[in-house]
Amino acid sequence: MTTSLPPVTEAQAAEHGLTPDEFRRFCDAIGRVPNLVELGVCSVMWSEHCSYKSSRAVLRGLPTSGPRVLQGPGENAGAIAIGDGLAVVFKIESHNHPSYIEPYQGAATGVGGILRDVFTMNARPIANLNSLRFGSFDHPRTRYLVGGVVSGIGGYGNCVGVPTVGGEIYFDKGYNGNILVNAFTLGVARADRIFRAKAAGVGNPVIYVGSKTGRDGIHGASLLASAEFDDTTEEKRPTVQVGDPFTEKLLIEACLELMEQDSVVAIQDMGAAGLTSSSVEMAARGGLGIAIDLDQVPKREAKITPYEILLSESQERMLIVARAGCEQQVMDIFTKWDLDAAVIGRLTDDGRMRVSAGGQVVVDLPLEPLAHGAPVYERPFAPPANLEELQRLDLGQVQLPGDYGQALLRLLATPNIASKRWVFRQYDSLVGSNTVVGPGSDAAVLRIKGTPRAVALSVDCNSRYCELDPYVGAMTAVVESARNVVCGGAEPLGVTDCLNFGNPEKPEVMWQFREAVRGLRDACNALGVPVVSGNVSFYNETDGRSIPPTPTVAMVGLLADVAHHTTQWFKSEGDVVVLLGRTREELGGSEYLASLHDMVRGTPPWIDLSVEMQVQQVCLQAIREGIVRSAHDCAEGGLAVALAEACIAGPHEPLGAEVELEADIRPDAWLFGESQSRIVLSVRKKHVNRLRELARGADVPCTVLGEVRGRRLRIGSLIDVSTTDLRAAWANALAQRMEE
Amino acid sequence: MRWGVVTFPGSLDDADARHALDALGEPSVALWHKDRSLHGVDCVVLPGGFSYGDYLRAGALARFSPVMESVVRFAADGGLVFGICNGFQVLCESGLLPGALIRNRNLSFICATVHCRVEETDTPFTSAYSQAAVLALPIKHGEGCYVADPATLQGLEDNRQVLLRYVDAAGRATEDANPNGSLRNIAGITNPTRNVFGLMPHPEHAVEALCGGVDGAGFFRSVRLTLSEGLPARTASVPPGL
Amino acid sequence: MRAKVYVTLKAGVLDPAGKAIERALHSLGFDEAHDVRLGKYIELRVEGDATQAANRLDDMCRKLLANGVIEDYRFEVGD
Amino acid sequence: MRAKVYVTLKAGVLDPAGKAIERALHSLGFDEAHDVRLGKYIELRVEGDATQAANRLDDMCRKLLANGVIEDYRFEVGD
Ligand SMILES: Nc1ncnc2c1ncn2[C@@H]1O[C@H](COP(=O)(O)OP(=O)(O)O)[C@@H](O)[C@H]1O
Ligand SMILES: [Mg+2]
Repeated sequence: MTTSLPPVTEAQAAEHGLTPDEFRRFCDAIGRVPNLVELGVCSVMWSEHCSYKSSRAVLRGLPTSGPRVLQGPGENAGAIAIGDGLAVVFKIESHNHPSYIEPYQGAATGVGGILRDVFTMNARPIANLNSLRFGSFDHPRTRYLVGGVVSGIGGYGNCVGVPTVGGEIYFDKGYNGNILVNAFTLGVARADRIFRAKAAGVGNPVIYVGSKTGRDGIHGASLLASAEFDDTTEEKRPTVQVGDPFTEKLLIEACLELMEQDSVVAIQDMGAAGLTSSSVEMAARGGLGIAIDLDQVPKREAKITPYEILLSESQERMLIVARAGCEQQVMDIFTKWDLDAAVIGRLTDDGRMRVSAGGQVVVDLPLEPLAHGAPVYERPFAPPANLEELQRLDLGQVQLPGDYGQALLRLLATPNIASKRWVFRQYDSLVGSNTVVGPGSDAAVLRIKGTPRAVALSVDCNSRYCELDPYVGAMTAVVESARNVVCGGAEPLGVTDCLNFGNPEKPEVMWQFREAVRGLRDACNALGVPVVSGNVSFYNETDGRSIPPTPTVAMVGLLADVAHHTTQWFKSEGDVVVLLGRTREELGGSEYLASLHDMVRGTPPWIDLSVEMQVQQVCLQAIREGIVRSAHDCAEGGLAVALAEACIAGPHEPLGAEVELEADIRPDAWLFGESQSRIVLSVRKKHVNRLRELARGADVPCTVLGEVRGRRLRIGSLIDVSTTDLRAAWANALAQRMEE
Repeated sequence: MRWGVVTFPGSLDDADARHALDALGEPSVALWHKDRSLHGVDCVVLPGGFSYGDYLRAGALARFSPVMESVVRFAADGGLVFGICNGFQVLCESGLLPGALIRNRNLSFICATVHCRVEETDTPFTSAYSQAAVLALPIKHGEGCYVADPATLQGLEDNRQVLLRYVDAAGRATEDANPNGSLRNIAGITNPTRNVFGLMPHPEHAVEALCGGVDGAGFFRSVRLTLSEGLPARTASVPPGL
Repeated sequence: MRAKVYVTLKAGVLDPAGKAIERALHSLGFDEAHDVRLGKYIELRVEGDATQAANRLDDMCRKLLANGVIEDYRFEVGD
Repeated sequence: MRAKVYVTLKAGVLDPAGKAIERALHSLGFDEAHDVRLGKYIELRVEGDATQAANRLDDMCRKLLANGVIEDYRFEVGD
């Protein structure tokens, strides 16, 4: 059986982004030349975004299993058991290209998309994070993009009723022409009630719910995310998808209510490549076929074509396979929530996707090649030519600061280190009443109502490290996010990652990618945390220039007892300030070199994974024994910045500290170097010895640095600055940059 | 006594309000926007959120829900109505409270903890507080700038209908302490008969030490006290000059 | 028939958005722009004849499209 | 001289607000209202003569007042 539409030409295939080989491969797989609608379906299913054809082979190396893992990669999101019969369901996803084209809507629909990935598994979303990368502030578009993206994330998240409790934001000229917007959602589900997108039951109805279908984002995510930017971007521009968070809120409530019954067999959101990918993937996972009648699809505009309906990326839509006979139950719930719902097809047993419109068959394809037939590429790889040059760093050429206090103040005011309040005060971080620690500390902490437990969340990636050494940089992303979660009082549970890279067809980008994945793998193995979900975003480049490799890692941790939640700021005078971990003479890739010496070179701080583990375990043990008053990891800006943040980052009046400086290394390295595996703790005097014991037991270096006291930060004879000045430099810098 | 918390399409803090009441040991039921019955509750809470997406104007579309007909009648009979954030906006849009709430002065959504001063304690909603008490309460809104014409403002002041003002930690109603540009730092007001109350801050997010502190609990306790004293809310202290 | 509704802020009501736009215009070098006020422009299709439609539109504006406390409205019916 | 700018969503671009307003109108019994689209209406005062002003306004719209990705604009100069 075939369709009555004419076959396409190789030229049309090329316009759809298929290489001649890929086109031939597809024709062979289906035994004929596809028609235009079929070509559209193939082009999105075989796009990098949907098929992972360049990354699949490499990703196989990641650890994805563990005793608590209920769902690893491959479903809409990952799931991990947290006890009491509950599970956390989470994932991170990129919306980079759409956000560059229309920052507000691009970011907003990014949030909407990741929410659907989570609640489609019958998890109620309780927290959002976001990881953002923008160009430098001297680039003309940066302010516009930052403003649009941040208000878009807020505009959607605030209106849909899921708190945005954390994230990260960095500025680097490497993102001038290609920003990154990665959105993360975590939901809570009953472990025994997790729904999946695996169709079953021949004859079962396929039900479309949510917003009507319009021409939005045809070839949006799927093709855009697979096409570099250049001057012709304007022409390639699809109708921008506009988000409707109000409808999404209704969709969440309706879907969760529906999944309380047992009328749902499988459910999946219509994300990138909309109706096509959701129907193909659900049917293929179940080894069945699917027949769809496009005439039944709720439409926003009359003149929309079958091709457009199948490829539309209209937001706030879900596809449900229900038990035959339950149609009315489903309809009733969506009517209650004022949402459209329509039976648009049925499952078949012939392993084919059959789509009709106006009584005519427009698609008749075998599902297997669509879902799994895309080529898997082992792309060539080679380190960037300039890498060795980049890694060379002669500290002899680096002048010591004349005034270390001024240096600290300047660092605190750099956009990458300054307070991110300007960003997160635009986000509702409270709705849901689970937020125990909101944005502004190392990790966000959310209680799990009805249990003593809580989860801690952090998202991290230092792309400067990744540029200098993607292997070490990716390891750092894992261990820093874990360290943040530990500082919040939690045991790291699992990871979701968003791998943002340039054009994989370039050997140096592919090398960066492979190295980064190797780093993720080694670090996750060492910490014993599985990767349960993730996302790859390639082709992040403009006019041939790739972004710095950015493997963003979101870590989810568990607190057995919410009472253990800990924050980064000092609590009271007289407490003793202690450093866990060792400070080495490492300045490579530091914010200090970049901001004060305008140098991005050297090798990033080395990580000894076993030492990292020990440091984290000592910190966590101490927190669980209730002797830790504050915990803050040393990240960008090093020890001095960590100490300063502990003084000023709290909600209350700043507290000062008096700290001994015993630098057996360059003082700027001791103060501003970014050696890994270090945590600044404050404890009561009477608990110092217990902390020492714990550290000795794990032979972790444990140095008493000084004491929380007064209203100035004094570090040896080098730094003596009032907390008022520290806070002034740090608190408003970002707002000022935005208003300039 | 029993509380009723309304759920409009797009209500977000409705579950939070019920959770807070729970934490305070207050029984509550959910009220559905399509259902005209108030199920015999003694105080109706209009919760925070983005009812109907807050499209057109915040609170503008919710006021036409069937349940609001009953709420308006309930209020006219002296029933206690407690509007939080979006609920406050709905109350202004439906004319149960004077004035309007427009976009924040800085045009962006603000989520922060602010200080508010209790201006009047002879009302069913604030009787548990001491006069001029300074509370730390969370706000989270994009359209919380309270405006009204000069005559209305004067009327509010003369009748002591301003129940809550944005202040600094020391209790001074300064310009810097005003997060959204509200005229006269107004954060919450009541109607002339003092049985309808609207405020932009979120007391339901400030009833537990673990999450947001406990400064908001007094509003709910006040209502409990008022109603358990058994006086019909109507006669609960009608201000002089009315 | 097509109808257009213009909703504007009453004189005297603060218009932070209008102010912000004016500031932005000036920073872009459009110094000649003054008294910027931001309002709403609603397009819709209505049935019935012009006078009928006009009455109904007036009703729509008073009941929903404009908030009499802060906004004025104006509308046009037919093209 | 006075100027008026009308900013509307491009055809085909989803208008959640318009959709919600239309629903509300129907629930209020205004069943005759269809295709409701919500746009912006900007009033301002500009200096210079009409043709000059027109050019400048066009500039303002492209640079700031309208978001060319999803919005169209139209303006009138002089009263
Ligand atoms: N885009 C963002 N959205 C929400 N919160 C953010 C964002 N960027 C940073 N934050 C918050 O600001 C604080 C500081 O961020 P960061 O310096 O990345 O922390 P760390 O260095 O400990 O990972 C964190 O609490 C983080 O959650
Ligand atoms: Mg960080």
